[in-house]
Amino acid sequence: MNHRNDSKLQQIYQVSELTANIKSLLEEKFSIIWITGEISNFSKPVSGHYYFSLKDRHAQINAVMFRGQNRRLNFIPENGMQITALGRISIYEPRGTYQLIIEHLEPKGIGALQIAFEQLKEKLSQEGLFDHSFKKPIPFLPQKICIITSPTGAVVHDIIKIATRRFPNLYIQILPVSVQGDHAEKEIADAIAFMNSTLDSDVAILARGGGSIEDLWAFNTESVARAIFSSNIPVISAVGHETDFTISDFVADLRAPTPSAAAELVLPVKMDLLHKIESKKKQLEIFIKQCREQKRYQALELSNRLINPKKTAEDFRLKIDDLCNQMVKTLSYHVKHKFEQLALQKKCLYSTRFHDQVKRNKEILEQNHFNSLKSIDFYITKNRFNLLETTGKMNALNPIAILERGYSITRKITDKKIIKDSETVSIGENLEIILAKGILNCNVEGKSSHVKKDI
Amino acid sequence: MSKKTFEQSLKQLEQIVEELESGELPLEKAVKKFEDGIKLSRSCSSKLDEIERKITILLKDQADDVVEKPFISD
Amino acid sequence: MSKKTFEQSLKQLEQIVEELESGELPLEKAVKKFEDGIKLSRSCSSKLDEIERKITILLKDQADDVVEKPFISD
Amino acid sequence: MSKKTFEQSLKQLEQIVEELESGELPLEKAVKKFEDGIKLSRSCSSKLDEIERKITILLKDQADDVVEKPFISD
Amino acid sequence: MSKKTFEQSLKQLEQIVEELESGELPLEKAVKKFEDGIKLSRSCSSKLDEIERKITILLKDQADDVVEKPFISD
Amino acid sequence: MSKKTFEQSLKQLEQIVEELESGELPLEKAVKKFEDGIKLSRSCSSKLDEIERKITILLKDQADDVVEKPFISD
Amino acid sequence: MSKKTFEQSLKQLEQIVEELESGELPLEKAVKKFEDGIKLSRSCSSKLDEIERKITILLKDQADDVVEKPFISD
Repeated sequence: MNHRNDSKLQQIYQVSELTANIKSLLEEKFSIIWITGEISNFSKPVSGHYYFSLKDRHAQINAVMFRGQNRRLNFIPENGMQITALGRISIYEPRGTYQLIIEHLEPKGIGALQIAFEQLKEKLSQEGLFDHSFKKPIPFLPQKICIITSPTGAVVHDIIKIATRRFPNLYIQILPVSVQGDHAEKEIADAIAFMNSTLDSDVAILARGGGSIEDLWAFNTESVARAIFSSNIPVISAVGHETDFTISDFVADLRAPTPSAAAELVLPVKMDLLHKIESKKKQLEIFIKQCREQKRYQALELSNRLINPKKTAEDFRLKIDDLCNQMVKTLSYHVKHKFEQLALQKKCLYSTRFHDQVKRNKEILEQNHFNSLKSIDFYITKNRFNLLETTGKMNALNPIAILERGYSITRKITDKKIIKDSETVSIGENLEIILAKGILNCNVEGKSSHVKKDI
Repeated sequence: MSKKTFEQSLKQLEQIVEELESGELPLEKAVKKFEDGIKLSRSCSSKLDEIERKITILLKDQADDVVEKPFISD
Repeated sequence: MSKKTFEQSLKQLEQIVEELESGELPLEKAVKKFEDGIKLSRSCSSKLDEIERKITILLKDQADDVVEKPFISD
Repeated sequence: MSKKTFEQSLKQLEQIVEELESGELPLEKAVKKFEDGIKLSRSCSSKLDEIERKITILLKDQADDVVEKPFISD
Repeated sequence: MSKKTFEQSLKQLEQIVEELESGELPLEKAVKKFEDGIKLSRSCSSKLDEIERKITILLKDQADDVVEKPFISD
Repeated sequence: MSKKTFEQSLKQLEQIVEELESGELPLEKAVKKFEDGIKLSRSCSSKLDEIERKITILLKDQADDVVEKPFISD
Repeated sequence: MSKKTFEQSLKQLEQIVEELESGELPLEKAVKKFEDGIKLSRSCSSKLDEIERKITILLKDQADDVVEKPFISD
């Protein structure tokens, strides 16, 4: 694969890419063409479309004419028929084939006007006057519509009637022109120019009723075509019947098949619009209400799920009460137990043998006291008895007892000396004589030294 | 708003409805959209009634001046 | 609240509800959360009320408009 | 108390009860514990009172609000 | 006494009772012990009384606090 | 006497009594012993009296205590 | 007399009795002895009396007192 004859890197296409390129290339290039040739391989399946080939001596091309278009033909094509057709090239990508889509078809043998038409059309087409890129959009809701047409005749009334029916409040300005005859071309061109220079229409309808090619000729003139092309106001071409094609149709921003159709094309139905607005508004309302309800529901549901901590607080309260009760019970028991322990010890303390000890000691003490008394009594008694006994014995031995028998004892008074010898006393001396009973005081008057033994 | 054509307003209204119906808007935004939508719908409605019904024909007088005259259609 | 969107408030409320439902919050925190929850719920509620009022007014104006400016002018 | 959470106080109270129930505390200590316990319980109770009051106020406000701004509108 | 715990005092009282019951103490010592015992028992008693009073006061305060929830002690 | 314990005094008294009971003492000595004995006995007796009084007082105080402050409150 | 014990006096008295019994004493001596004996006996008797009185006093004091404790010592 050495296709690199030049320095540029050759692009490698995908099949679909290439086909798409070809398609856009061909379809753009051959968007509207006239072609002449001989019909062959004609067929008409149930669909109602016409399928055939167009050929000349050297080539042939497949063609189709859809039911919508072929219904307008006033003849049925047949094999071998020489025809002139208006159509465009279409590429069928899946198969990589191309074919003609035929819009219009007529038997060959056209007149001078037709040739002139073809030539002008070819010329203007070459100049690009038909190019889609130049076509201005038709305003959706034109406030002001200019109708360039004949003020007489049904066309203007038809348009007004239909337009008013669709949209009652409208500003329609009619630019009256001749639509056939010698002045028609200039008047139309001038009207378009005037409209652009003076009027502030949103859209223009260039209209004329059906007629022969000669009748419609003004609309196939170059000045009209150029006037349309240079119009800043969008122009709708509504010339003749559906099957009538004029240069105006090609150069206009929009082709209406008929003048009545132009009114329909240029205006929406007001009631439909109002309904649409209302329905949109209703949708808005329903939606916002739904939205709000949904949000409200969500908020409400969540709010309802909010757990109030009060319940928990109450549980805690019960628990605290429980704990307090337990605490009180326990401590009470504890204290009570201590009371009991203490009471027991107190009882023991009072009932100790300690009291006995005092009592016992008292008894011992008393016993000893008693014994000591007894002892001392014994001592005294014994000694007193001994004394008495001894004293008694002594008393029995009293030497003075002999006096009872008549003896006496003589003593000096002075020294109580017992006188045993008379010589020891002198006369006149006082003596005492102790008798058994009583004492005698005597004076010595005499003395002798002899004692009579017979006393 | 006055600068917008009816078509633009309507288009916008439709877009708003679509956006709302997509359902993903936060509440405040949805309300804002709703408000815009209501305003747009009102604006559209009034826009439809703005135009005065008037059908005229432009004619040239003797002085070649163009005059506008009512056109009676039947 | 004024800075938070309704959805943010709602989300926050949901989080609070979940936290409370988990039962794992200490009491004081639970109370605080509950308080926040109540406030949020109230705030959501009043926001909705406000919106409702707004919607009502918008729709009412619309209705008035309709009365003042009938569709069909002739 | 203000620094301790409610749960901490309650825990402490439970510990005190346990200690008392163990019966191993000397009497004076037991009484001291008991006193602490009573104080804790009182503190817990008043905290609960405070919480309940707070909730009541919150819910009352809520109720007032509800009267002024009903939640459900149709 | 103030430095001794109740339990220590009680223990001491028990020892005194034992000593007294042994009957082996000289009389004066026994009397002294008995006197000490009496004092200890009195001190223990008054300590218990004091504790009871304290508890009563604590519970009373508690009861005052919680007017609705009286404290049940049995 | 104050230095002697009750038991010592009692012992001494018993010895005196024994000596007296032996009957072998000269009279004057016996009388002296007896006198000592009497003194001892008197001293012991008064000691016992004193002790009894003390106990009575202690028990009386205790009894008063008991009356004023009952142990078990229930 | 005060130097002699009661027993010594009594002994002396007995000796006197024995001497008197012997009958060998001259009258004057016997009388003297007898007189001595009388004195001794009287002395012993009064000693005993004195002792008895003393004991009585001791016991009386004992009986009284215990209260005032007037102790007669000689």
